[in-house]
Amino acid sequence: MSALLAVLFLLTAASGTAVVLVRDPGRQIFAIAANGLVLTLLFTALQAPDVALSELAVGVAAVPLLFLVALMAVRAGRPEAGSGGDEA
Amino acid sequence: MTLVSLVGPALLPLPVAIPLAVCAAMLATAHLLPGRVPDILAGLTALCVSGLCALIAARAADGPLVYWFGGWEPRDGVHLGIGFAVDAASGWIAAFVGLLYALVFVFAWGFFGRTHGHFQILMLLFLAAMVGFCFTRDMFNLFVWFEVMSVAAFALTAYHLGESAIIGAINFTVVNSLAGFLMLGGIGLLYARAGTLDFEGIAAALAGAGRDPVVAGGFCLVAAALMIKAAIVPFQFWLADAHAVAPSPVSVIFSGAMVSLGLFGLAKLTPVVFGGSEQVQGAVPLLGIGLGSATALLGGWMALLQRHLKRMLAFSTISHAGIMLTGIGALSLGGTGGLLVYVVGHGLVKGALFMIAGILLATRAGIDEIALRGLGRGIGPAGIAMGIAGLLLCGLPVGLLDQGTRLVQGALAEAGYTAALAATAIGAALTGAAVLRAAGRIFLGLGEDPGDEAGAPSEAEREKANRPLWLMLAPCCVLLALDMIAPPGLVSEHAGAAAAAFMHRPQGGPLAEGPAWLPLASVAAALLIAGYALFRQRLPGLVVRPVQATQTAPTRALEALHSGLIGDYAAWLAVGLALLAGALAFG
Amino acid sequence: MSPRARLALLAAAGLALLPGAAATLGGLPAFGSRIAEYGARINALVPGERHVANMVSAINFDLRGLDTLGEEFMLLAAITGTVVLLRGRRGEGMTDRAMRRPGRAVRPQTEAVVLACRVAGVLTALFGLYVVLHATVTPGGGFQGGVILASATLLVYLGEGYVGWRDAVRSHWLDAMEGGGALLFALCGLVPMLVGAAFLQNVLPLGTFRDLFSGGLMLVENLGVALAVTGGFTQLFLEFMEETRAADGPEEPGEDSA
Amino acid sequence: MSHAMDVLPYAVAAWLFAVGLYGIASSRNLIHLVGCLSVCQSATYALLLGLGYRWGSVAPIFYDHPPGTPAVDPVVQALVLTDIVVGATLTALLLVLTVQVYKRGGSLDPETLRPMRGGRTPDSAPTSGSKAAP
Repeated sequence: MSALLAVLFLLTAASGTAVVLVRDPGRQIFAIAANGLVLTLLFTALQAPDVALSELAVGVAAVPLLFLVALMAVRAGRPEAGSGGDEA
Repeated sequence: MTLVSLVGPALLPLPVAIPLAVCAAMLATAHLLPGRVPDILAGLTALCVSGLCALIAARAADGPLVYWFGGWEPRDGVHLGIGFAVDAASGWIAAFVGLLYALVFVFAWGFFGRTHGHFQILMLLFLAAMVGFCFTRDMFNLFVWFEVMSVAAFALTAYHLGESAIIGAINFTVVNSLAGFLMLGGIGLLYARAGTLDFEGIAAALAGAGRDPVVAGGFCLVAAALMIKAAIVPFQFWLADAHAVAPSPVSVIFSGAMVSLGLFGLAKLTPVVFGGSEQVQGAVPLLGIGLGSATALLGGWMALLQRHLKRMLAFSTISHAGIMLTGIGALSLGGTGGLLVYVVGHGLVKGALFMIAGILLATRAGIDEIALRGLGRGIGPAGIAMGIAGLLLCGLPVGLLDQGTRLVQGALAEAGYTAALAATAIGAALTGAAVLRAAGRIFLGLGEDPGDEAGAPSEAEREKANRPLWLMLAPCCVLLALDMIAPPGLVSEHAGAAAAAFMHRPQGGPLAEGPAWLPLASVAAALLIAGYALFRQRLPGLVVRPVQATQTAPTRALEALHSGLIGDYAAWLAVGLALLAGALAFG
Repeated sequence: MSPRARLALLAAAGLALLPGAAATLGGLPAFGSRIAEYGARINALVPGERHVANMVSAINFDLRGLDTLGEEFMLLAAITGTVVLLRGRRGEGMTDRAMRRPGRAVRPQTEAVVLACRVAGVLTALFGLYVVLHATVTPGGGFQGGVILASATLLVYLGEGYVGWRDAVRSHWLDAMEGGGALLFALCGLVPMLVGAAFLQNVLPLGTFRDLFSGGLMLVENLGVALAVTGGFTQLFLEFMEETRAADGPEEPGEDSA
Repeated sequence: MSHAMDVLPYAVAAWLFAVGLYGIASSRNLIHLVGCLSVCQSATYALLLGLGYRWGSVAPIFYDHPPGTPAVDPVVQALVLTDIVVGATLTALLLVLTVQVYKRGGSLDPETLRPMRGGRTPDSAPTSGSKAAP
């Protein structure tokens, strides 16, 4: 148990760091979802199934989805200010 | 006083529950409610909250009222549920907040049309959270209300959806979210040490703590969060970005209540929860006096540099938050009592000033001091109100704000903090001067003709001009009148007892007042500075040039610091944490 | 500040914080050594007093119900704020009905996709309901179940396409659900006061331990949370999806709300 | 159970907050910045749940275990649940603001987006005369 928890805590630190270091928002979404998944596992191992379930619903599904939609909106959207040369 | 004696602790949940229930009902029926119903409902609810809080406060004069939610009373010394504990001071502050909201709803009458009452819903949530913040005696519950307050405030800031408004809201959201995380971390540390979340429970567990690094760490994180809310140097950056761009009715609440509540929380936690920690009690004077003086001076100086009226008022709020923090730093009944009076007085005056800024935005379609030069002539009453508010801000010896100032200065003088005493006087003078200068320029047309300078460098701003002037002016005048009619005897009589109950300390003698000439000196200095700014071109160059020379370098440096970049703010947040930790290590 | 100066400042502050942070973390009780008196007392007391198996739900809905009330309204504030900030520009009336924008072909879904999404949607919704209903017995509760239920509506979007989704999901129903759920929770606090009990006091029969209907008032509160969260998160998804769509068609003339 | 394990969870929490703060300070994209903020928040999850754990204890749900079995602290779990809601609401609000700022400013880089400065009054102009540079 001790080794498992230690590994999960270290993984949490690593995946959190990855979220920060992956600078491209498109790829960062995967890091965020992975971070959510690692946290879910950690919470389960810490005997917190309620929290794990929340994290699964929010951190792995809802929040990455919101990021994805925001990114789509930004990629597709053209600013009103008329600054040309954007993608799309 | 039969009504008051009927009031029992059973009333305590109502000022929080009623606005929550009303706004839930308003949201559920949003598409059915006809035009003005949300306005009326929200205003009445705020009034009702204010009345209930006043009743509770009056009843609490004999001793704090305690209420246990869900009927979970402590058993064998373990606090199982969440409690509210209301002393007279907390009750009166909550009553003041409710009244401020009621007046803001009048001021904003019809301002937010076509929104299915969304503005009113957010404001009522904001109100309920503030009252909960004042009443609670549970650390985590404090955090919950802190966050509800924040979330409502974030959404309200960007209400206009201008580019500046959104960037200001982002900076505000990021910095204040970090504050929330810090606070939660601090609560975790305290919970690990004390094994409870109740204020009194923690206090009892920490009573013999001495120098405990966990307690110090917990205080560091919680105090940092509250100081971020209160915009204390070096956490102050978000405030000017947010307050300047929020709709004016929202700015009234931000400056009048939200910022001071951060200090209210700190003033409560320091003696009540951390009373037993040597380290904290050693560090608080250092932090309060040092950071408070710095904040008072920096805010005042920055206020004087602004030409955007709301941004100027925002910096003036920072300066006054610094003055209030010195009151906490004095760690005495006088300092805290002064702070509590000051919170109300400052809220009334600053609220009125933001309303005047809103009136200018609505009727003159501008907020830039230079561009508005002379344009205020048609709305003389607003000009008179602004002049009076400016004088009150720098220390005109009338009313609540003045009494708060005297008590704070008295506590500082008693404890021998001469430099802080000077800083409070100078900070007040600078902010008053900025307001008086703007009033003189806008309403009297003083100052040199700006020529092509008149074009404001910021984006064009205006607010809806669909309200009659008197409707906007009336709440503003009520605020100023409330500040000025407060009888001096009443406050000085009760402030001592209220502060003692607030700090859980035995009552002392009458509170000391600061030197009577000091506020007058502030007023004189403010008039002098405002006069210099307005009539500079008529003064001989011999006077003007050296003054300008001394201003150049610090002005440039200060402006460079307030960069508006969220990355910078994050770095300063770390610096602030380090300062707090340093004070705790050496205090 | 230049980015480099900023990072230098941050690093300096971090270094200054290091000894204090080390002392604080070192002073904490060793990980896994003991739990706080508060939690231990609840574990010992509550199964008998409230007849519920899930201590976390008991804390959320009973002992510290006020926190959850605040949390629910925080969600309400955030979602109202989101709606205000997103609709402000689009013009308010737009989101109340399905929009068929000219020049944008409705992409027909294949039968298989529609069927798969319908099946998955129903299954997700059932799982969400299961999680909601078992709040007091097993892990889960109104919040978790509500988020899962809201995700189920997204499968409608995938299967039926945008127009079908907008026809199925009306904004003011969601408002009513969200507000109604929050109101139900607030009333759970206020109604016991009418019979002389404390705010949020559990005055209903408590049921049998380990039974689905154990916990008394907690069940009602849980239902309120589930309603509010389902309505709120669906609204949130709806508004976000609307945002990606707004970019597809010709730009609507923006209107500021204030 | 080595000595390192005694503080590892707390150290991880401190690390997460620090690295998130670094991310915020160095971010050049607001969407990325929101992700960094959620890293800062996960620090609070790790700290709180770490404080409430006890070796050899079960989850505080007495369905499969009879009441009285040593269980971990349910209070911190309830706190973290609230915290997760806070995190979701903040993320949603910030993403909305980000999308809106992009529509107006055409950029997501905080360095190029600056809030209104409003300029300074000519009276306080450091250079001679009233020609203050806005």
